[in-house]
Amino acid sequence: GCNSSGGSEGSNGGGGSGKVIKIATQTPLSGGSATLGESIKLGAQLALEENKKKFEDLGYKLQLQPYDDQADPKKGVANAQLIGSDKSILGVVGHLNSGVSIPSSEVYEKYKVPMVSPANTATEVTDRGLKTVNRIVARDDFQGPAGADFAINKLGAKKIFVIQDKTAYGTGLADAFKKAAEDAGAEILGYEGITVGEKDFNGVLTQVLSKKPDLVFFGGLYTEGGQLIRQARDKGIKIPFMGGDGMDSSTLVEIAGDAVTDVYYTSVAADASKTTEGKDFSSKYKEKFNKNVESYSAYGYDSMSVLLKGLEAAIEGSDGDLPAREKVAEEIRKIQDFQGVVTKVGFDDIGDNKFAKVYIYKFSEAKYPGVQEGEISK
Amino acid sequence: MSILTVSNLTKQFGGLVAVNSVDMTVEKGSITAVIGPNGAGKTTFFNLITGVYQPDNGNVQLGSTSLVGLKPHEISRHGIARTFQNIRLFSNITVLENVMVGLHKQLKAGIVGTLFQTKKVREEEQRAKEEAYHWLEYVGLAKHLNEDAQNLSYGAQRRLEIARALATKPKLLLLDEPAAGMNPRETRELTEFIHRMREDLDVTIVLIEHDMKLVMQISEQIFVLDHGEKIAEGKPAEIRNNVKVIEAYLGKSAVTPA
Amino acid sequence: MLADILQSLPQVLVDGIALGAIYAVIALGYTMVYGILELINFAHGEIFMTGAFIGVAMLILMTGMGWLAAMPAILALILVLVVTSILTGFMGVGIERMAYRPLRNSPKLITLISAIGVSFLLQDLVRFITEYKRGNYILTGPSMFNEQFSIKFSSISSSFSDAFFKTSTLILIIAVVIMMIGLDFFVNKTKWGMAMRAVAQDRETASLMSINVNKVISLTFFIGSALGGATGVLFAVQYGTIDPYIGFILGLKAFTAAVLGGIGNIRGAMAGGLMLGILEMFAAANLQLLTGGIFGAEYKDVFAFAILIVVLIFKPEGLFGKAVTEKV
Amino acid sequence: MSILQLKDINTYYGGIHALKGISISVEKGEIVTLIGSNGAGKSTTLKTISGQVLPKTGSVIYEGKDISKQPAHITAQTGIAHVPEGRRIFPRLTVKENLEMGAFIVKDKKVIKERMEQVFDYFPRLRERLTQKGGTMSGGEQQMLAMGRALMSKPSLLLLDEPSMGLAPVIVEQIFDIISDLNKEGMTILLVEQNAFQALQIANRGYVLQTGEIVMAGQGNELITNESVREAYLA
Amino acid sequence: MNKLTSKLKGNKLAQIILLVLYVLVTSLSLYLAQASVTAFLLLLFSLLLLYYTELPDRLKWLIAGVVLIGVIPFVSSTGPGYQSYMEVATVVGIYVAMALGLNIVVGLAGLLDLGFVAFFAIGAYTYGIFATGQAANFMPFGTFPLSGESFWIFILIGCFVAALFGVLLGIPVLRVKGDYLAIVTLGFGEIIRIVFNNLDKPVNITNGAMGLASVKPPEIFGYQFVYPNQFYFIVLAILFLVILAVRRFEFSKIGRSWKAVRENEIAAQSMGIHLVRTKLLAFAIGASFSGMMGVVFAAKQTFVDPTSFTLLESITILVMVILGGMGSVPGVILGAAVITILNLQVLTEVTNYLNQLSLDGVISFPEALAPAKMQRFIFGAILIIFAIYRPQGLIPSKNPVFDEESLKEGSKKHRKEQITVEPDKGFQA
Ligand SMILES: Nc1ncnc2c1ncn2[C@@H]1O[C@H](COP(=O)(O)OP(=O)(O)OP(=O)(O)O)[C@@H](O)[C@H]1O
Ligand SMILES: Nc1ncnc2c1ncn2[C@@H]1O[C@H](COP(=O)(O)OP(=O)(O)OP(=O)(O)O)[C@@H](O)[C@H]1O
Ligand SMILES: CC(C)C[C@H](N)C(=O)O
Ligand SMILES: [Mg+2]
Ligand SMILES: [Mg+2]
Repeated sequence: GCNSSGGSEGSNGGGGSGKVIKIATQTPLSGGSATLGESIKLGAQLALEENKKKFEDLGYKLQLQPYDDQADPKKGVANAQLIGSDKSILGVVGHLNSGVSIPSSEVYEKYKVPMVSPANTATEVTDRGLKTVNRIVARDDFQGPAGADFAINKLGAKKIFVIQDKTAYGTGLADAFKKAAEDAGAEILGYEGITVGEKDFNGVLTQVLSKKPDLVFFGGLYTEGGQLIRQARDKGIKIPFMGGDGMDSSTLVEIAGDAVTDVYYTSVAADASKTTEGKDFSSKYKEKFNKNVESYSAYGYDSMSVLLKGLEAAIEGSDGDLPAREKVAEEIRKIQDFQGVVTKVGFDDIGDNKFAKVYIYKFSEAKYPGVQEGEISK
Repeated sequence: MSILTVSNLTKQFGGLVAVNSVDMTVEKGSITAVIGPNGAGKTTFFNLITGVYQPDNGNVQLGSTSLVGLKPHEISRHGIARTFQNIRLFSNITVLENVMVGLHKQLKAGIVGTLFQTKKVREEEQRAKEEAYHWLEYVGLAKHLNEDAQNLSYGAQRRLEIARALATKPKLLLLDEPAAGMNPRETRELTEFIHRMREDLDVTIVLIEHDMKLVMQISEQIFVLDHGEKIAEGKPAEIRNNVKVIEAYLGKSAVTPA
Repeated sequence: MLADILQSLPQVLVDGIALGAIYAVIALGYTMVYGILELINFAHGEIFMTGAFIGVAMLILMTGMGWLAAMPAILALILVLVVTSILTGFMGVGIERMAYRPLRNSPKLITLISAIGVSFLLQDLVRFITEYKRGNYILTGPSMFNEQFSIKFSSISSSFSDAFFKTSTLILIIAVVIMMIGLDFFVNKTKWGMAMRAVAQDRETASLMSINVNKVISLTFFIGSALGGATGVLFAVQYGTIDPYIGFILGLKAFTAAVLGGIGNIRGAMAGGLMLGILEMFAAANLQLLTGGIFGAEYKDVFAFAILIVVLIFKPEGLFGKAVTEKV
Repeated sequence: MSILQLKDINTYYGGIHALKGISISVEKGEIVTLIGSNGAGKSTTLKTISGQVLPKTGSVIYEGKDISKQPAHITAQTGIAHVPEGRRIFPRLTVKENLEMGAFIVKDKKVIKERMEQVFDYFPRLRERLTQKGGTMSGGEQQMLAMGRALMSKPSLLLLDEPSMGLAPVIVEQIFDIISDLNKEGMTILLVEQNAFQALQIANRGYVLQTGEIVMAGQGNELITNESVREAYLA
Repeated sequence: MNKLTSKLKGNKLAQIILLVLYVLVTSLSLYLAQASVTAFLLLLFSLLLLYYTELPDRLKWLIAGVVLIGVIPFVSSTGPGYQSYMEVATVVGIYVAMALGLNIVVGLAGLLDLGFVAFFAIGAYTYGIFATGQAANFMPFGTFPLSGESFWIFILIGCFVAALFGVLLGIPVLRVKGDYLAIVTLGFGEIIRIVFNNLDKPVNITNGAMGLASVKPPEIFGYQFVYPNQFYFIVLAILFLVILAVRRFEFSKIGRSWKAVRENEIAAQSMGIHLVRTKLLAFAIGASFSGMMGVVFAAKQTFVDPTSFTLLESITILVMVILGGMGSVPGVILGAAVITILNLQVLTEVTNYLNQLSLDGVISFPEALAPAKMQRFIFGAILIIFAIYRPQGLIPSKNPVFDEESLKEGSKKHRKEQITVEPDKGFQA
């Protein structure tokens, strides 16, 4: 088509000590999952600040530009427009929620702004084949089956009840799980939806009670998950529960209390405390922000690092000008073996990380994080 | 020739029979009064005629068409207009617009015409304004045309209700206590006005009123309701001397009017 | 299919009544304020939510000081209920003073805007305080009354299953019943109750009857908000976890319940609340069965709203509302 | 001694100057009537006395006390009962409850019962309709209820705003009889009427109001015979 | 100051000069200081000033047109803020149209509607389903997605489908009144949202919670509309038509019957107004504006999912109407603009700014009080303040003023036509 917005590259504010390059983060900084969103932002901030020096030497001034998507697609898109039209922004780290990523990335694609997601698992994020969209974590069609495999083969579940929260993420994960479980020969006794924001899930649990499955899988986030588990236990439902990366939060344990025992969850985030790089990162993070790392802090960090690596490559040969966004996106997609603090990164042709892994944890007491039970790579 | 024929009209509210088998015939072009004690069922009777309430039994006939089962707006289209005992104006719109609403059913503009403001629609609208203004002149409210209806004084509001009713070009006009809240002089003016309406507009008038001076002066026929039943009908002179009516309604003093 | 439904019915009823009881008391707050000011007090859900936070904060505090262990739990709960309802009661009075009273003679709907404003304000205020103090605004209280019971419906007839519930459910239901009976008595049998109804219908004339209108309105807000706050505490005990946004969804449902019962009508609010709770629970548990798997629990609100709409079509004044045919 | 005195009252509705320096006095045991055409300010005068609107300047002295800044509900407790224009009964309270509202400050149930009986003596129709909702009563019935409700507080000063409006002649007659009776029993009455002739007949004194000002005052029978009053209001 | 305003009053030339001067200054400052939100807002403010001038209506429209079509896009076009300003303006336009639609229902016809966003959703999904591959799931014929050229027809289709739903909603709803109506419409809104969220089974119509991605952008003669500055003109054109329509309806027989029904149903009926038809028409027309904008929204976002259509959204639109001034077209426009800009631009910009400051270590907030999190608080406070200080709305609705002289002439005709007796003095006290 006819690109009427292009035109004048214009002079950008900047000036002084080289051109300003901004990298945006877009995550929920307010609302229900602000803690996770904040942790991604802080992780990214850390990476950016560590790289400042390097870029200054190249003649650019790096700046972080955090946006709050409020976990709301509409807000995400509106912000994406702002990001797209700010010519000095050359990349985005985000989002937390696939539901926000999917529409926002349509805008990024339009403006050719590369995005690296530290947390999105929904298949549709990359399946649309957008040139600008990348992620460093595993997909739900990897995570779901991994969970199903574990549930059936390790836990011996034959009759499974699936509950999901009717969000883009919850549906995607639950569907993937369900399909894999069915393929593996398990019987799905029920497939039900709950409403986000509500606190009483006894209706659905009554169904669980009367159908007598030997495992319940929940596709959704920890707030509803914790409540669901707690109420199930109150009803005398003692069977194991399982969930996805949405359950990977200390708040789950807070909400569910002792009821959390015998709950399993798959996660796409590695436990940073397992490796020395991870430990270093955690202490740096703690020192700088006076906060403990959350599951996605390090992924925020790694996403930013990958992004900056691509940027660096794009800068080569741009003669002190701002590199074109397309170029940055291309360079990012080209990355094949980047070693981050928690994950190795190599993108395939649609932007998925070939080295992404799924981890399986179990709560055997009311303590976060759970005990790692398995680690699965492609 | 009779214009309104009511037969065996009955309405109950719970156990209370508000209107009980009432028969009534109103002559075309006449002025008729309905009187009776408070709670006798007069207003209810009007409500039954205008479709605000549905009768439990009986028939209301305007000319040769039965009005039973019709909605108020349909009855209005058949040519009956009314005023209300408790004034019901469109309080927050202007006096002129109140009357223009009365012209509603004569205006032909539809959605499309309105959207495109066709010449026809524009002309019609202009005519409507003029006609509404004319009715305001007719009742003496012309200078208030741009005021909100709610800001009019009580008497003026009553007049506006009449103007609005007249705008619908009724064959039959029902007035529910038009003189309430007016002082004797205003009442006298109203009396003249009602007469003039009949002359000018070729309209049949039925009114409910407690002001006996007005009723006796103006009406050709009087019906008396009590406890929902018709207890008397006749010419003013007859009613004035009807013992039942005196006892139930007029009281002793009315026998010797001031 | 019918057998399956019957089987789970006892459980559905118990859960439905518990949830419905909460709807019912919040609905009372809506109904009372509506009855007197014809205002949908959007902030009422937030008052409920604030009550829940105050209650949990107190419980946490008491646990910290070792009081909770030292006194019988039920006594602690009563103490918390009383203190919370007094606090939220005054809060309601304060809100009316500042945000509604100045608008008393303005168009009705503008007060709605003010109410929405108050609602947002409170959400963020509570969020801020909790987050500031605890680093996370999702608050989980000490667990209380968690003993589990079951009623052996199966011994009545084998077509029923047993119903499971916690002590807190029982406490919740008892407390709610007491509140409702008390309120019903107050409004219908006492002079101040009658004054409330009179003020609701015609403020100016009520003042001619020696009634201090402002006082009556304050009283109404006090009672409604106190009930709301107390329900918040009960909610927190029953469900364990609260966040600043619970007021919105619950308030919405409760308001629906109030309308279902006939808004402005106290008994209607109670009945509407219970009915909505049971309906929702029933739908969540059985829609899948009833529709052969086409619609599931996610349609429970559709089901509830559809019933609401149907009820209102046939009885536009709500279940308990009296059809007031306008005297013309 | 004057039970009520209005001194140079000015009352406004927003920008509308409704009462322009009105002075009125009512002696104990009198019936005083205010007449005047639509919008003259009669109702406003009563509202100013009962505290529903506050005068901008001037004072209302009731039994020696200035009550011009006193809110309506306090004034109502001191023995002034106001039967408002348009009746204003509580539509969704029953007849009985409406009457009870009239005796809101009375604590003693027995007293309330007694007074209710007295009201029924005046208005037997109300007894028949005890449980009917006020709003569904006919206009005349509502007027009776409104007066009955006011009597429930055993006022020493009764303000009546067009009590005959919309009533059947026989009831109007009754109402005026009742007003006279009440007065004979010692009640002071300030009566606003469009029905000037009848009002002046039972009144001791009368004031004529015109666009917010008192244009004439005098004995009841004087005013009836006054030429300009006849011209303007009696016709 | 007072002197100045009184001098200005009546002096049209001075008003024009000042206005033009104002537009010039703000335009220039926007042109020069590129990313200045303040300048942008000040420029928009000129439209409000324009409203308050005493210029003839036609001239006002002309000036507004010039500012909206020419000045604003042009002077903001050179800088990096361009697309984001256009985005804000586009969204404002969408909300203005919706608020105007709701204003018909609530402000003119007096029917409180808390589920209005449903019609927006219906419009959005109507286009979304057919402009993605989604329709292929249940349509046995045709090839999907339809091309972007179908967008233009879909504006009309969205308009009609929404209107149809407006009527469908209206039919059952008409029996209930007042706040009962509010809750029924709320229920309707929720039902629509939940159904859209779940209609991925048994047949996948809406793709459920995953939403519809990659909706085809509008296209005409091979020219694609992708960027906000392009959508700006689409929205502007529709908005122009909507305002025109609203104006015409408001002062027509139809508008009067809405107001009559709002003021007093029984009296309206006895004037021959068909209650049901009048209310349904209000629902349908109100809904149709939303439906059209829904289509635009879907095309602009290129993504539709149910989370855009929550109750909060309905409430926000209602806030725009009431805050702006119920029944007042300029008021509602202003209300919608203020709320949208506040939400989208001012609060975001302010929080971004504060965020930047705290990133740079200039100031520090306690975590919980981070500006990003206080948006609701600020919004709530603003609502209360507005409500208390402008209880009639920002621009209260005004009744039309008729010119008595011109009517006097015309009314003579009627006198001759119908009335034989000279009725002049008569019934006047
Ligand atoms: N909607 C209603 N519900 C119950 N009762 C009603 C209703 N409308 C009227 N009534 C009763 O029916 C009777 C007749 O009332 P109606 O209003 O017709 O009397 P009326 O003759 O007009 O009296 P008035 O002269 O006082 O206006 C009254 O007793 C009244 O209480
Ligand atoms: N609430 C109000 N707001 C504004 N103006 C009012 C209000 N009430 C009365 N007025 C105006 O004050 C003036 C006096 O009104 P008032 O009601 O006292 O007259 P009145 O003598 O009782 O007339 P009526 O015989 O019609 O009852 C009138 O011009 C009226 O329009
Ligand atoms: C935080 C996570 C639950 C996010 C989720 N993986 C998503 O894609 O939406
Ligand atoms: Mg009557
Ligand atoms: Mg008066």
